[in-house]
Amino acid sequence: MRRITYRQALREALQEEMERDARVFLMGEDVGIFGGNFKVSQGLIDKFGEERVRDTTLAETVIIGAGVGAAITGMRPVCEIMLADFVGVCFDEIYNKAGKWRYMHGCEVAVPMVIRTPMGCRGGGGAEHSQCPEALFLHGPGLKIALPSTPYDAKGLLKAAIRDDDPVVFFEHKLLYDLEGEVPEEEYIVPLGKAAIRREGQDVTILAYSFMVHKALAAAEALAANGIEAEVVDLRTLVPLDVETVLASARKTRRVVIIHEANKRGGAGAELAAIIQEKLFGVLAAPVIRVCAPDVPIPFSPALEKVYLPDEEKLQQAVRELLAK
Amino acid sequence: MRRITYRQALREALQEEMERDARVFLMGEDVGIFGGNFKVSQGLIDKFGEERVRDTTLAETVIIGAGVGAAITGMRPVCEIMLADFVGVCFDEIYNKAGKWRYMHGCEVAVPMVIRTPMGCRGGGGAEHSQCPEALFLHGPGLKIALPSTPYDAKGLLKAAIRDDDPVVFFEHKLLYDLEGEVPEEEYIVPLGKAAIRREGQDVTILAYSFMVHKALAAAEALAANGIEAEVVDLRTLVPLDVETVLASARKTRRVVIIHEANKRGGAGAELAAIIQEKLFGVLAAPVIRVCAPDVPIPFSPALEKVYLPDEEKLQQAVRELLAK
Amino acid sequence: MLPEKNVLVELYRKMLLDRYLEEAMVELYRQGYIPGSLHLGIGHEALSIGTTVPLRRDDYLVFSHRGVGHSLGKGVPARTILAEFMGRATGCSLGKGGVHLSDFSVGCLGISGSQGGNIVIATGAGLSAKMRGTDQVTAVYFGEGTANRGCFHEGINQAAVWRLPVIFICENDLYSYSTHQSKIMLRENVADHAYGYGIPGVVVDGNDVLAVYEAMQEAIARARAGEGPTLIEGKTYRWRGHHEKDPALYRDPAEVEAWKQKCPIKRFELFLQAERIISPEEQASIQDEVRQEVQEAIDFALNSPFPQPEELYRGVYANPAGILDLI
Amino acid sequence: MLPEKNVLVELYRKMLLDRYLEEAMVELYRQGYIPGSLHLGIGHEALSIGTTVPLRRDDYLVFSHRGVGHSLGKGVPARTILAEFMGRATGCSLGKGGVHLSDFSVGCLGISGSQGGNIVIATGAGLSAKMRGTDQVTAVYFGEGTANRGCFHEGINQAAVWRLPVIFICENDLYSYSTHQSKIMLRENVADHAYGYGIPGVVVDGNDVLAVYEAMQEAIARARAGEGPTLIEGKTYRWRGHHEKDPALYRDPAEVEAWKQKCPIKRFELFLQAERIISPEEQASIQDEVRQEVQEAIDFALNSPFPQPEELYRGVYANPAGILDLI
Ligand SMILES: Cc1ncc(C[n+]2csc(CCOP(=O)(O)OP(=O)(O)O)c2C)c(N)n1
Ligand SMILES: Cc1ncc(C[n+]2csc(CCOP(=O)(O)OP(=O)(O)O)c2C)c(N)n1
Ligand SMILES: [Mg+2]
Ligand SMILES: [Mg+2]
Repeated sequence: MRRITYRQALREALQEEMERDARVFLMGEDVGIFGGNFKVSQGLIDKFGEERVRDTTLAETVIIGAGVGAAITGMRPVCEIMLADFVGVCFDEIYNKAGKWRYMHGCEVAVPMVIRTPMGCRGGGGAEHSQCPEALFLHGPGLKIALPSTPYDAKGLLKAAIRDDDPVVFFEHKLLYDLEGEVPEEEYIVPLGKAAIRREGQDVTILAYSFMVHKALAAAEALAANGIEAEVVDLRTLVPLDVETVLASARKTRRVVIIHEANKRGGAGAELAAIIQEKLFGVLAAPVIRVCAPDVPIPFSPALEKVYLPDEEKLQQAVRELLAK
Repeated sequence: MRRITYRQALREALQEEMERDARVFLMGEDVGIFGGNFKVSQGLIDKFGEERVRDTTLAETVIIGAGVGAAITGMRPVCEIMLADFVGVCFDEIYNKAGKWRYMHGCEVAVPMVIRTPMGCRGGGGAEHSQCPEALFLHGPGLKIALPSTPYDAKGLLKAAIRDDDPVVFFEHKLLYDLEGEVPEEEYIVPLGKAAIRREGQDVTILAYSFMVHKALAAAEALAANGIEAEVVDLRTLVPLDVETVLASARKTRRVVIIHEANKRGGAGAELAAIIQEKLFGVLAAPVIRVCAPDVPIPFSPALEKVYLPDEEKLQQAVRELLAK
Repeated sequence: MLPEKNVLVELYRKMLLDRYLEEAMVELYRQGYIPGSLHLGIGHEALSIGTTVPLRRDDYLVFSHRGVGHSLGKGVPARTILAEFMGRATGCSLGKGGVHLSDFSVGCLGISGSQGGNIVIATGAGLSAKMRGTDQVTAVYFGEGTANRGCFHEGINQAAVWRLPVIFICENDLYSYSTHQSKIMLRENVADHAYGYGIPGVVVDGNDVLAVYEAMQEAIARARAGEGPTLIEGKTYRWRGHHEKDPALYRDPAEVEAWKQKCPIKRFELFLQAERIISPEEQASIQDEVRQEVQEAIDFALNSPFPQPEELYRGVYANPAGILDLI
Repeated sequence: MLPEKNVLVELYRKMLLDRYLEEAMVELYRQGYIPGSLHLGIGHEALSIGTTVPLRRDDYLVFSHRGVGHSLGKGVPARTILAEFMGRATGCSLGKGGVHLSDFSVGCLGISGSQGGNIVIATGAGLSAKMRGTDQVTAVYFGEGTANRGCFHEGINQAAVWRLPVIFICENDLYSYSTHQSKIMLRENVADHAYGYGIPGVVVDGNDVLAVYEAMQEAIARARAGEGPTLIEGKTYRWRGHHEKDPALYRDPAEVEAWKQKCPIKRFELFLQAERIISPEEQASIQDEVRQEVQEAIDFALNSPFPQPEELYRGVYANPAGILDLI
């Protein structure tokens, strides 16, 4: 099968959906001629023109607020927030407007919009340019959350998100844009709410999403060399959450380790651990463990960022300790 | 001992700290002559003047942003956000500025500010005027979170928060303002990070904070009538979290139920459950259970709000089911 | 130019309807039928009606917390408005919204609980109309207090740059909650900000429904012609407290009285009489009709059921596939 | 009125220092010594230096992502700036901030990662100075792109109403990232917004350090006298890409070239020579000194250690009591 990058896969998803549905359009800072900060929308303005690939002002409140306004009046906006850290400046618009407008207003109108935003550390971004804020939206009723880890999923999930009638916060990871992977020429969709088992194993389940899926796979390989077979589940979306797949894997291995790049306290791992311990009490052979960043702002210096980030070594270590229990 | 309301207790805390320290001042919408939406600061402008009790513009970004600016230059602002729902419009200022400014800028400057805000349902507030958003800040490094449940704590925690050199998000519950309770005349402080055991029991631990402490106590009384002795732990602050007290109680009862008014998914209960199951694996006799609101926007109609809210019946029910396991 | 008689009558009728309905709500609130906080627009009628009557049914409206008049002006039935405020299943937002009135069949898109959130949403509705190639106009409302929020700046500027068919309407009633305008801005007019955005800024007497109507018509014409947004500021006053539990002691009773003397409805009545546009009999029969409409709305709302418990869980997502397991 | 010679020399010296240091950073970035994205202010020197030199040591500065010049102008040593950008423990923010330069000993309060977040913080610093009864002034910087954000509106309006000693400085370099000013505003000047706030708005040639200096002095005088804020807009241009990985293909090379011809440093040099304020020898020796200072900064930074791993956990809270168990 042909191989393309995560970035190209995203671009194809945008292009195909824009071709398919005239209501789909892009807006955000520098998404036009410039093609977006990470060049995902590069070239689309040539195909679709300035009307459908819109450079906005530097004003995230209006990027998202106008997205909601357009979505409830018949369009299907795909809004780009240049970095996921900036969700804070349009938080009310995402959390309270996009997420709740439908319910508050008679459950009649749909809010079909996608908020694309790149997250994560990539060396020297510091506390306000490296965050993974997905957990904040987990708490928000009405929102869906997608976090693709491969080019295949990037395309399939983005297409599903654009076609979905609900607001989807779509997190892309900066370190994945250049990742190559198999992506078929034919049209396909990856449905929201279906996890993928990236590697089978019976000794321990590792739950991951986005970039950390790759750390999990690396750790699993290394563990396998020591005879430990880890099952790696890529959640793909946090809302809807594929509880069934998660529990099935956990039931099989009886040991679960969650890895995410975001800091631990109040992170998505907390919700996952809370669900699993509740549903599988008495089944698990060990507590559910979280391997995450510590609860500190992300340091700028790469010397500290390395210490900060969860990675395959920390994950392996945690798995080993868990199995030793 | 004399009895005063939660509101009066808060007001006394403000007044005493303003008398004690000229750097302490209030700002927010209508906090001056009007005394604040819930009348907490009523009368303080007469004592301290317009300079120290400042009516701001209707602009939460500047209320918090200016709070940070004042805090890092020698003042100790107490900022009021009229309703906790509006933290969304100044989220970046709280989460990224107040919480991280110190760390990002050389760990030298302190950010001694308090963000007071009323939360919770009180009948007909609807999706954007009733929320309990504490979990969002749990994920934020650098922030502290206080949620007093009694007049005594309201005063003692607010004084501690004002004296603390870190930013504290201070959640008051709307339904508690009129609650009366014992508050000594003498000066005291309730330190941040010390939970209170409100009722002792050996059959089950109920973790609660803010208004839900009272629901927990009511449920505990009703359960006691059926021979079930619940221990009710009032967390008082979520950051710092008194893990020691929580674990000690859980170790004793071996069963834990968490109650909070906020919706379940990604709520503070998830973090609590995740910690407890990890630390007490093999000790617990049952999974940690959460009794929370469902993951839906808060409905306006009181007929639905009642169904929405966790309460003593739902809590009792959950405890009974847990003990039956 | 004076509008046609039927328009004048409609303006009058709707102002009355707004006033009577809101007066009835004062009572219903006192009696406990309306939960939560109730923010009334009594005194604002010339603005809420004068700006909505000239709109088409397919135009969009994004009003704010005093939205009874705007809803009526745009054609939402009094009874579904009232039922909504009373938390009934028959409410225009199914009782789930309360102050979040909506009626998509007449372009009422809803309200933002955080003041000013509606401004950027309106920019999006305007963008949508423009992109779909319709000539629909969007009108959005906010107080002079709310004009201090950042979304005012972001929403208007983006609409200006994209020349969107959005009309930004500031209902300046001198107070935001307890706070007098003099404490929140140095200039006299919110409309003075239009200068910085390079769009027209218009100040009108917000108690003169004809002046309001005219300013709105001009703004609509500009918007439909693709000439972009207008910022209209109407100077008015709210008669009641910020909400129905606020005795508004921060205002001088003389100030309130003086503004009541400038009642927009009384003023319009005098005009209609002086110009002999409607006869005393016509006026009386309009009043009767409107009173009856309000009474019917009250009966309807009082007799409406509350939502069923299951309604709580319904409608969070348009596509709930895979979601329910988490509730 | 022409400033004293020592001031002129300081302006010149610091503009040069800024330029040389940033030029050195181009190289260091290319060599991989500076991680992350690097946003340089080459071309902006007249603004960054012309507005900071007239400030007192105890005045506050809240600059933005192109803050090298501002830091130098306010007195942060070149070496701690460079060490910070290189993530070293000796950096002015201990290597934890990177672009978040700070030096509280000279009033540099830090930067906001979300553009414009600094504007409301500056309002607070101004409030603090006023409440403490000092006559400290706060200067805050943002680009014309950032002026589109809501905090611009909220911060300036509140400062205006409270008459705070804050100077809002827009460094208009025509582009926000790839986006030309014509796509984000209808008017020619960001300073035109001052009208709506009822404060002075001043447009200066941002490549003329003396004009900048003079405008700043007036604004400082107003601020210290308790007359409130000023909005200053300097028109300038950045020579390099938005950051060092941006080839800035969205700009016409002729446009870039034309602006390079207007180099603020060259222009000031010509002035100083024409007016015989400094001799060619003085100039050469200043250049040498500055070059040496930059070289020393480079040596210092390159020889500085990276932070120890434990530093990661240190300093999140000023009062960490009870916290550590969660890390
Ligand atoms: C972001 C936000 N902050 C505060 C509030 C609470 N609040 C509701 S209305 C209001 C005053 C609004 O004043 P103005 O905009 O002048 O409108 P008016 O009530 O006078 O019609 C306030 C403070 C809110 N709803 N949203
Ligand atoms: C809230 C927010 N949105 C987007 C960004 C990303 N960003 C950083 S600088 C910049 C452009 C700023 O342009 P301008 O304000 O004109 O300043 P200049 O870079 O030209 O000096 C953008 C979009 C950001 N840091 N913060
Ligand atoms: Mg008002
Ligand atoms: Mg610029």
